Amino acid sequence: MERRSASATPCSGFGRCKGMLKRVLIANRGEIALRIIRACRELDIETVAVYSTADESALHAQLATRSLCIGPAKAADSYLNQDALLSAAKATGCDALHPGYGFLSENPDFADRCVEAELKYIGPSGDVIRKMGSKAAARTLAQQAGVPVVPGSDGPLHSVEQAKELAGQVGYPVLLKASAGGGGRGMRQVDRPEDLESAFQAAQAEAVACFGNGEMYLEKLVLNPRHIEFQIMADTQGHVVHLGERDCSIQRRRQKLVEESPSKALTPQLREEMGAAAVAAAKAAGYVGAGTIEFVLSPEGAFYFIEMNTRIQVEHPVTELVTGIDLVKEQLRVAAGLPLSFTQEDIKVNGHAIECRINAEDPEQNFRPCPGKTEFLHLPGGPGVRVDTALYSGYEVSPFYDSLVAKVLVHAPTRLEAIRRMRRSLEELVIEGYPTNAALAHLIMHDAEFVRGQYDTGFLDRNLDKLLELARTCDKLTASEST
Amino acid sequence: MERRSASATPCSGFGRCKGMLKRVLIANRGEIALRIIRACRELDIETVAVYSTADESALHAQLATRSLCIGPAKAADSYLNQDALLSAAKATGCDALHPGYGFLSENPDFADRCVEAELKYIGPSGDVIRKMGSKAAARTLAQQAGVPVVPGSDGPLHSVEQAKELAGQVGYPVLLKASAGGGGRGMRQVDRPEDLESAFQAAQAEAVACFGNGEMYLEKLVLNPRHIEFQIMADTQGHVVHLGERDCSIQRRRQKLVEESPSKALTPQLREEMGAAAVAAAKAAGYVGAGTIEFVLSPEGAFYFIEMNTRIQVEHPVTELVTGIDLVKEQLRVAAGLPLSFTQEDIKVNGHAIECRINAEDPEQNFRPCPGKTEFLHLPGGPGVRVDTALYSGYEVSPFYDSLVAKVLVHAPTRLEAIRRMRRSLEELVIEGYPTNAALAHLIMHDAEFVRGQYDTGFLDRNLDKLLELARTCDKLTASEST
Amino acid sequence: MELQELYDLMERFSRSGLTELEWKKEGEEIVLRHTPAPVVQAAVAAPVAAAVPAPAVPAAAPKAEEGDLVKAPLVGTFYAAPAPGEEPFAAPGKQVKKGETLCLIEAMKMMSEVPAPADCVVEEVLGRDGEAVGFGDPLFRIRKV
Amino acid sequence: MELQELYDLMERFSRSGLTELEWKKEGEEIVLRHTPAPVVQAAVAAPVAAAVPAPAVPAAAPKAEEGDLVKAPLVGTFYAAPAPGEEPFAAPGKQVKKGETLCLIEAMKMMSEVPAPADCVVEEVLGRDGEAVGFGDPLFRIRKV
Repeated sequence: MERRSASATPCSGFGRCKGMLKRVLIANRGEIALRIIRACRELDIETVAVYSTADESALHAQLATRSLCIGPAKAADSYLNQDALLSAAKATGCDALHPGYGFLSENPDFADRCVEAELKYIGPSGDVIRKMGSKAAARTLAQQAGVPVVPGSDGPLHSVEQAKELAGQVGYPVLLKASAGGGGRGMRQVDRPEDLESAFQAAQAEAVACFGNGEMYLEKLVLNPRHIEFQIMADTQGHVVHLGERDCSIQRRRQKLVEESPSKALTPQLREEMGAAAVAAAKAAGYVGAGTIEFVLSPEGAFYFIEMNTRIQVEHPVTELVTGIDLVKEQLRVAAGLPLSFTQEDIKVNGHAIECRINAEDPEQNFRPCPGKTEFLHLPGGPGVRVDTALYSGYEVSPFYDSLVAKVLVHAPTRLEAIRRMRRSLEELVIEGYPTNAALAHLIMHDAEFVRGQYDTGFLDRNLDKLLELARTCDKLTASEST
Repeated sequence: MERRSASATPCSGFGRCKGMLKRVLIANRGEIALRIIRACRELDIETVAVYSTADESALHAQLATRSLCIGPAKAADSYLNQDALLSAAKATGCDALHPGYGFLSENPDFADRCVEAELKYIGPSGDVIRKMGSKAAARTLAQQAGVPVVPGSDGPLHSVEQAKELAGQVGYPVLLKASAGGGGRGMRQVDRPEDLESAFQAAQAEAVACFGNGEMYLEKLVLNPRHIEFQIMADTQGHVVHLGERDCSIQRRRQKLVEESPSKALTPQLREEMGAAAVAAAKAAGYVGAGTIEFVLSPEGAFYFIEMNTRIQVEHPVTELVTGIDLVKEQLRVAAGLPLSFTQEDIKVNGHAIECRINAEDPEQNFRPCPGKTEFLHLPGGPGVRVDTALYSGYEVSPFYDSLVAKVLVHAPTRLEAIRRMRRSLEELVIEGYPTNAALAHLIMHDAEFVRGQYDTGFLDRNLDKLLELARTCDKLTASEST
Repeated sequence: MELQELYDLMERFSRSGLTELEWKKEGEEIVLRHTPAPVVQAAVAAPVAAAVPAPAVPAAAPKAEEGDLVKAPLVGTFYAAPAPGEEPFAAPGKQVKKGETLCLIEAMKMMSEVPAPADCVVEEVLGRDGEAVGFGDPLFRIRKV
Repeated sequence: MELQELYDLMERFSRSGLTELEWKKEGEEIVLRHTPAPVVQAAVAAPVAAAVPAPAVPAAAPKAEEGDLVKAPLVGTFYAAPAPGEEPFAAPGKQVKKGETLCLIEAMKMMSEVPAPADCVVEEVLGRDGEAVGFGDPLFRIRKV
């Protein structure tokens, strides 16, 4: 009983563990701020929440030990305002800062500034973030560590001509990518040589506009790939452990919608190979903290390193459910200088977990974000269900920030049981006041391809019209039944 | 990966498993009705909910495939109305009936009537319920199976004189118990010989009044005991498996308030002995389905069989959390004639789970039940938290039924982490509209005796005044802070 | 906002000739109306109520005026006719006398007759032959004569 | 918006001949209507608040009339005096001129002076020396002279 108690935190029932952080500023909002508050509370670490004037009644501002307004609604003036965040941390006597995801979580300069201000930054060093933030540098690093990368340019492209030559070598279709890109911006697929030049120029212009950096590279496009990512945890003592994979192939325009672990596409042997590659990449980067190594996996089982995310991911609870490890608590331990509370051998994947992201958006209107007041809220419960959300009945979803309002997660002994559990959980979920994508997620859980586990990153684009049509039909049936 | 998938239900992603039940009438209400609906949904079994006129807007009536009003608010006219329940089941074409807990769940005649009406009764046969419902018969059966019982009368007492003689033999203090008793009624503690006669008469009179049965027996009172119960699952193929223990010693007037698993009081050897005894008792009874063997455990480690509960327990999720087994799904499998989906060797207890029962009651007014409208509801979430409740924002807690409104459960790798997780969960819980015992549960989670795990069934009686005084102090502090 | 401030606001509102005013700020909410309903709906905390979760609402059979409905006295199976293939007891338009049988409800293999509560004309049959009815479900709409 | 501003708005609205006015800004919402005509209650998005979960509500510092408060222009540490042990810039009762320093806020190791917005008398010091203040937190209550 009481597994891992020997290696775990040497805590009594009262007070904080020895050597643990004392007070953490949470430089974020929404469900991830809440997630961090929960981990801190369970470790008896005090929390300072920050909020914009638009978030005065937000849950994270209410559940923290203390909370402080840091500026007006616009993110640039509040959650992205480095001076305000650092001032708030110092004025309240914090000894550490957690960036969450999004906002400043992958900004190397901010990480450096935290350290200069004598705040422990809960994440890797600015140098590591900087290195992994450049796709070209990350690619080189992976190659040097012996991790396969997608065939393509081994550094930034000097010219369109170089791009043409390289594309000829690796074979079309190819992908043009901005080094600083993300979320699909600064990226173009090119199917034929004659389209390459215009695509290059368009992507580069976009990259300059969005990220102020026109550095481009090129790679072979893997057709019908899976998006597989490995969760990494590393401590300052040099231990690097992977916690298995997440299959994030259900995406709409590169926005993940459904994640699961384990992936149906991985054999035990492939899992071991990819896990070892992920650990090698993280070790080569000198990584510390929680991070994610992203791969594409071809239908033939060839995998290629794509990038590393140097922060906690939205979908981290999927891994928490199957491993039983609290990743945010581990982040806090590592930031305090403590070793990981587990070794690679301790990591056992138990059963199956699925996450559906619920966004305040209207699938019928091209997924337009739909902020509004949460007129009524009912969350699913019972066995094997976890919900991470900052919603409450009456809460106003702000138009200023992300449209993610809830993460519904299930855990069950087998994948099929997990799918059925997710179906009933989404049936129990009631959010009134604005449209959400919950019905779409529910239909995905009934899709034959998804149920068989045979899907790739093109699944949603291929099936979206069909699924939306189904949703409309269901709506009509429900409406006629209730009259 | 996908543990137990080989032995588990041979289901595809679509439709019901082969041989599974088709439509289940749920003869109950509240959170347990919801719990059963959830299990059925995940097995693609249709559900028929029944409700009284007071429960028209209750969640179970809304989440079932179909629901039917069976009578007026008074339980005797609705949830205890056997004719109405059986008629509803037949009229809607059900092939099985789940009694839940309370109401008719331990009524052997009702179980018999279900079978006569060609409904599979989800529980043991009427004969087994009848046998275990008589404390004297159950005791005899346990003795015959070699399971230790508390020293005392080996059958019903014939007279006060016999009681006196026996009490002299086993030694005072002794306990007088009505054979048909329950919930503390028809029970008296006797410390001295001169008190025996009047206590006997009072207890017997109470038993006649409450249960229409004055049969009494006597046993030695175990001082400062733990209340330890073992979860049993048995199938129609003769497999009997125990799923570890629950420590239910935190009680107020024999009403459980906090349950946990595993118990701090059990060594691995003692656990094995008690588990084997529980299995032996269940086998001797010819038991089928989910059941619970209750023991008292003396501070010296001697354990005695007390009784068997022939139904699912309120606190069953504690066991579900540490074993990963869905007990209600197993009940449905067993009722359909399928074998258990696990063997004794498959059962591994992982980490630690705690449940706090949240009741609509006022601890300051002697725990008077306080029905009322749920003006605002916010349930805890995030990692390792499970809530089983039929509440929703706006739901009116009825004065006609039980005051249990929510079960807050946590699961964590170690007991201390579970305690800390429960603390933060209770801090997140908001129920407005009526008083609850949530603050009391929160204080128990901070009590030094509880944190050390050194408590017995007298814990709450000894500490209640102190805890309530603490609660008042906390209230005052909060009030002064917010001004 | 303090009461005194509210009084001032009310007075000004009255004088202003406005017919409606809503003001929301930091959780406070004030609605003032002039003609149709001179109600001061200050600081409405409005419990969510109404909004009950949606899935599978217990098929609330058409509700009409209580006095016009004959409701099921028990749960069971509704039968409109004495035996399969026979004429129903009470088709729409039929005039029946108080105490005459309107339908049968089977419960526990027993048939219970549901009598007309008064002399009346059957306007609508709401129960469905051979299907389950819950306690209190409306079976017939009638018009007393 | 403060009451005085609302009164002005009401007056102007009455004079304007308009029949409806809705104004939403940063969580505040105002609806004014003239004729009893279409009682469009659409604008009412909102009994927010009230039902907000209780634990540790962000210490809403004493709120008073806007015009009388000097609020923090940035987040940081509040200092009432130029240096430890020295006289505070603005004790209660002190008369200050527009632009005179009322306090310092330290952010990023920089001291920012908070100036008086007008000639005024300091009525109350709301910030606590050496402690954190959030953006928009009230620092002083003043009375303009």
